[in-house]
Amino acid sequence: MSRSSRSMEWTPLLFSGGLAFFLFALFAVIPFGDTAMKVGTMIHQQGGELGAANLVTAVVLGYRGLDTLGELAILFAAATSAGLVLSNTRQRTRSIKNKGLGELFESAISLLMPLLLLVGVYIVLHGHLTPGGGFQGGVVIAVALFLPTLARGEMVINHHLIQWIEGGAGALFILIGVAALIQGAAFLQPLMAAGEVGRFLSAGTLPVLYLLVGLKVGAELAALLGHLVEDDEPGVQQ
Amino acid sequence: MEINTLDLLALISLVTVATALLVGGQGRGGWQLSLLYLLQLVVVASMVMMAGGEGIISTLQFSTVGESIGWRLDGLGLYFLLITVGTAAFVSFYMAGPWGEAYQRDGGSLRWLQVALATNVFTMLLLLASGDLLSLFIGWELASWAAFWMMALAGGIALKVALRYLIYAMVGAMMVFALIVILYGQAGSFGFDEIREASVQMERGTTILVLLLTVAGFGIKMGLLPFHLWQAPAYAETPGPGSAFLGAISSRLGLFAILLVLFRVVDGAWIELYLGFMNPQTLLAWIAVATIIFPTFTAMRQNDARQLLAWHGIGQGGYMLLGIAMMDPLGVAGGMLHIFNHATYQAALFLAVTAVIYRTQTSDLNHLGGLVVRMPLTFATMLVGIIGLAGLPPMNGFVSKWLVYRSLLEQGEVLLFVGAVIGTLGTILSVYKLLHNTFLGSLRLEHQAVREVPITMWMPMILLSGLILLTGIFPGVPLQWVAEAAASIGLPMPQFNLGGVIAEGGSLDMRVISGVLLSGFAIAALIFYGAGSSRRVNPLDNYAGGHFLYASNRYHYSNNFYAGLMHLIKPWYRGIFERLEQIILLLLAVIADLLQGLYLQRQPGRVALVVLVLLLWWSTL
Amino acid sequence: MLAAILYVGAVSLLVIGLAGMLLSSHLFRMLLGLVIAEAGANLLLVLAGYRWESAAPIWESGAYPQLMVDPVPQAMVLTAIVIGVGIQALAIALLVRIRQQTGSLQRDIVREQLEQDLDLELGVKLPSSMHAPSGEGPLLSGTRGAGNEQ
Amino acid sequence: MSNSLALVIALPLLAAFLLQPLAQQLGVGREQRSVAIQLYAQLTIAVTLWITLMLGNGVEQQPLSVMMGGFSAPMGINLYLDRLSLLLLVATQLALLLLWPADATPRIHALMLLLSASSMGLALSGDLFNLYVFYELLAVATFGLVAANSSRSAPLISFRYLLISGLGSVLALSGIALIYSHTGSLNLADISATLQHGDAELPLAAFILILLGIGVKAELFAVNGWVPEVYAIISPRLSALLAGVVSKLAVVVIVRVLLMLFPHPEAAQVLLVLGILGVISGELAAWRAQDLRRMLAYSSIGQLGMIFIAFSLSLEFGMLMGLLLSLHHMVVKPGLFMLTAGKSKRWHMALFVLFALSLVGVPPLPGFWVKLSLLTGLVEAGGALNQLALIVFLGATVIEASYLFRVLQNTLPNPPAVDEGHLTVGWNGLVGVLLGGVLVVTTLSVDPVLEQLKQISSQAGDRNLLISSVVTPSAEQQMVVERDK
Repeated sequence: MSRSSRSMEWTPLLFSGGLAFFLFALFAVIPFGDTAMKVGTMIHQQGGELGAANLVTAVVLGYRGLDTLGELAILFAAATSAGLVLSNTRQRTRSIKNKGLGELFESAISLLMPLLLLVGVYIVLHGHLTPGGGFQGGVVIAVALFLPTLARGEMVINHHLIQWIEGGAGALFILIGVAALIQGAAFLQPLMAAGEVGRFLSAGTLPVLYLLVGLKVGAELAALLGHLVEDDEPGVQQ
Repeated sequence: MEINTLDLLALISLVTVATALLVGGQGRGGWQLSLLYLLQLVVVASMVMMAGGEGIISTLQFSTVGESIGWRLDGLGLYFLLITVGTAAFVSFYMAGPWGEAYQRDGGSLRWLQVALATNVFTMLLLLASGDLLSLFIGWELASWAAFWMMALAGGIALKVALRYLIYAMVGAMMVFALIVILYGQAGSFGFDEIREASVQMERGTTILVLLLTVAGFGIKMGLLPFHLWQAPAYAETPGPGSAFLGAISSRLGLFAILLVLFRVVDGAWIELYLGFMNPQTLLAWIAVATIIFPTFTAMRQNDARQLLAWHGIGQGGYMLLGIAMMDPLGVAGGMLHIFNHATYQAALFLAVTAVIYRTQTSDLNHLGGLVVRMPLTFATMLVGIIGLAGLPPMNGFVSKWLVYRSLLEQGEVLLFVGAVIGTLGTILSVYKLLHNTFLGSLRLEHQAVREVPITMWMPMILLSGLILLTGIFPGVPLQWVAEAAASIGLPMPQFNLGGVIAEGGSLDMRVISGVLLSGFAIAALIFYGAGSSRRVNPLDNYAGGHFLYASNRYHYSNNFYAGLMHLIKPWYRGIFERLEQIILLLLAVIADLLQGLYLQRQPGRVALVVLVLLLWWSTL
Repeated sequence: MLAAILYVGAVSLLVIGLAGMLLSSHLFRMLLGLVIAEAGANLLLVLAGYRWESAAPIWESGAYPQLMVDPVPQAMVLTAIVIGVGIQALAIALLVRIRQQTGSLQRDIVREQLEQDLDLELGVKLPSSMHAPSGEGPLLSGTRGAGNEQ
Repeated sequence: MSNSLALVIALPLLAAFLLQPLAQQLGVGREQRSVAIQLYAQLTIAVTLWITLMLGNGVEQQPLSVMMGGFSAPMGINLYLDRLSLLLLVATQLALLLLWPADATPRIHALMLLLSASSMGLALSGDLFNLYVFYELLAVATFGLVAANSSRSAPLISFRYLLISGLGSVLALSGIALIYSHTGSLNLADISATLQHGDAELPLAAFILILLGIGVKAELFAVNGWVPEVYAIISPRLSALLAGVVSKLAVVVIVRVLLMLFPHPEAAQVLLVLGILGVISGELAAWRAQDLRRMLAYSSIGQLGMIFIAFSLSLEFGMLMGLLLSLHHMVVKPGLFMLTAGKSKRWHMALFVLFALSLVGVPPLPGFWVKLSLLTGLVEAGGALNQLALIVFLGATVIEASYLFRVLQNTLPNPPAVDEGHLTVGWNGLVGVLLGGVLVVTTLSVDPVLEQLKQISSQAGDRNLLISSVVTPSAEQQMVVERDK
């Protein structure tokens, strides 16, 4: 990089400073901790309408279910795009060249992996009761699935299966929404009785939805990580 | 529904376009087109006979986007239309024969040329018959684009110069667009009468703006200084007779529109307006004089016959505006009459040059000469044409120029008069160059086998020559049409009769002048032939400075004609307008590259950040 | 005071990320800048839902807390984070590919490569500079050849 | 019945999720499989089109607001179908059907389906954050489609696009945070009702942030650095789709947000200034561009600038003019892009000239009537800013004519980087002819079209109608009562 272009670097810095000033000035106007909590209050008042002990879950899967669907679609789009990018002209060398991390890690991971899976599934299943849920649990599941790949340096990711999981979970999510539609209710309207708040079997279809979200997130992330690992071959240049 | 003559004319014009599409490509088959143009001419002539009053209102009226669009042909439009259709008839007849076949052999498409011609005529009809500002603009745009099409047909360099025309024309069209929406804003309507009513109360600033937009917007098409650069190259590169058509009438449309807007659409109060240094009338006159002088002397510098003629076309436009700007009876008559006269001799000259190109494949004045012995009819046409262009009796150009000069002197505008005379001087010098370098001197070896052009080509030329002479001797006929045109926009006209104008300070009767002149010629011819002392020799049978001349060293110096004069002019003429155009474009290009640089940044987020911070700053102010 | 600290923190994260994105000359670091900026924006979103002396919006001992923080921004942030993750993963995939192709992630190097590739693909004559483009303006040149001599 | 509006978004998503597994199950040959998948995808779009048309019947009188999940207005997410979104929706669906990529891999079909779903979501959603989500979905799908291009520079171009877009989403998210803190709501109609009274400063800043965020897709000045690069490499069909339709969706989202949330003159001024900058920079850059693709890309920036200028004018008039310009551009720009594919033929040139003439505004083509109405309106409105806009419009037209017709000099360019096979070149040409036909038909029926658009824009510009049809008065009152307790 030439000297002259270096000397131009002060503009972004200056304007970043300006941006910081203006943003801070803007947010300083807002009464912190006492914002207009209009919708939040309404949801609070509606109380256990959906039967979810965790109100965030009620928002994520109930009130703003369409957002969640969109977000699943984004993950799906990202995974598909990444697959497209990396498989585009890749030489068909699917084997991974690294030698693994050694005996110690392999053993540790084979111990850790079931535990991680368990934790992941627990977080997913209790999403409607406690902080956590499909995304968080899904990430843990993805990591659990991915660790052996890192440690052993060999493929355990079955892309075929993952495609089925990601596609199927997403499709089921929509189909549950459509099921409500068929019953004459609105799209994505929670079905089944809300049940008693706080119980494991409560909140109608919300736990099911969260399970699907968990599966899908786990599958997508595993697929993404898999794609990246498979393709990380610095030697391949055109 | 009753169809009146205007509808009939439009219909025939459309049929002409369709016919051109069908049979325009067949060389001789294209004569049907000439017939159709003749038919149009007959209709127009019948309208001229019955003209007067309100004009002919087309039964075709639209109402779109809440505005009504209508067409009406009155004296002014009729006058221009007569010239348009007449020229088209000559030109299409000229094209249809052997010239067209040769054109197609060279890879041109005669069909599209014919279609373009017919489209031009139709769009001009739309423009000339416009009944409100909206139809005026529509006609204006369509005519501009049709002209572009005709210019660009040949491709290559022609397309390049046509694109240059396009940009000038678009600048003009956008000014006109601004003009019509401003006038609309004043009156709430596009109708002429409504706007005239509203324009009485126009503010001073608005009036000046309207004047400026009218003269500049329409003036671009007319080639008024400083917007003239596009015209000569564009017309010169238009294929063959097409240049005759465009040169004869296309750029006059600008004048038509200026007349229409300034005298018909807008109230005449603008004439008294004082702009701080002079009144608009004087300013127009000075622009006109500048338009006479600069292009005329540029024409003199040209070494290509078509370029030379095309540059003259710009200069002659100046005479028309100059005459009309005087706004007295003689000036108006002269300026308006010059439109017709110019169309006739310009068409004749372009056709003659096209004939020369047809036979010799070149229009380079440095590579021609002596063709008079091979192409006498073409020579005769060009002779008549340049006499008309130079404004000498007994051709029609003399009449109109005389009227303009007369008006200038009567108004006491001595400086303007001197300017116009300088222009005429340049005209005479340069048209002589044209005639001399093409037809006089010794014939070139490579042109020994050249023959006269076929009848389909020389006939229109001779007919046009006859027209130039006849309307020169009997200017009363076209003056009758001019009178109708002037009446329809409320301009004054002098008394006139068949032979010329009856004015207080001294009348002009071309019958007398021509009679005297022709008898002089007759006497000279009698002496020349009667004395019988002349001897016919071979042009090569000649000697100079004691040397005998052979075919290889020619006694005909056409190369670098007027070298001494050019040397004199050179310090005064550095192509300032060309430079100006270059500078503007360069500036624009620099700005454009800077702006494009915004999109080519290595880190495009920078612009976003800067804009964001500036906007936030502005919002918190 | 707490508000000031929190807002300053969030805004700083956002701006530091943006500045990093604009200043660094390595593509991966540009991406990291984006990640940091996103974190800042997410933080701003969460702060929008904070209430003084409130509990988490979770059913506890038979009722939702009387004073609880706004659950909606939390749900939104959850969504925003996942969206961010997806985009970052895709970005890394793109970076892997760029590195395979050009052997570098230096901004200026790849940018030059990009310009050349584009010009080649689109048929722009290569040694052309901005001052002599192949698609020259019709007004800028060529009119002289038409015999319009000065 | 009206609830099934959600299917317009859900069906393409469902189809996208299931596409890859299904494609794997298809045991037939590669070619047949490709055809089958394309048919499957396009059929999905066709079904959404059918649903849209079926539901669109009644919106002439009363806009349709459908709640997701059956919750009441400010709590849940609503989809809002008025005549404007109906028009956009149908245009999008038709464009998708016409411009669907042929001979693509299953992944590309899936991404196209996601793009479709997000476009429809953008046209319909009545919730600020939901708009953001669909907007991001659109972005990610586009990154993938750009990167999938076989061009060597595709990944880098996609990455640069991603960075700009990421920058935009950070800004938009901060803007949403501001708005949410201020109003405690995300529903557009609800926010609109809240913000009707009150000071302007905070909402204005939020508008600027959201504007620059969403403006990325709308090719708004300052965040449109991606445009020339991306359009230079993607296939003509995708260019046509992105420049013609998707950018208009983003514009309409901006206008919705502007009209509904921030009815302050300052917000319109921001739009005007950025629009003018876009026109000037885009048109001049196009004038200096050296190849057809990038020339059209820059020119599209310029035209979107014009659209922004039009929308920034007074509410009723600006809405109509912006809509007119948008629709015109929606027909012409894809047409021009379609003609960049394949070898140039005589009729290609003729069609190119037709589109160019309309873009420049030559009577009697529709472009002329749009410009005429706009300019007369500007003069009638008066004021310095409007006069500036008038001058910018006229100047831009001259430059447009200059570069568009310069193309005739070199005739149409070489085939693009992506060779779409022999059959599909014919299809591209066919779409071009179809769009040309639309232009001609519109020329012949200017008045009825204008009448329709007038009604559409007057409905879309009615804030009170939006508020009353989304937030039911009873719910509003009920809430107030409960809050008072």
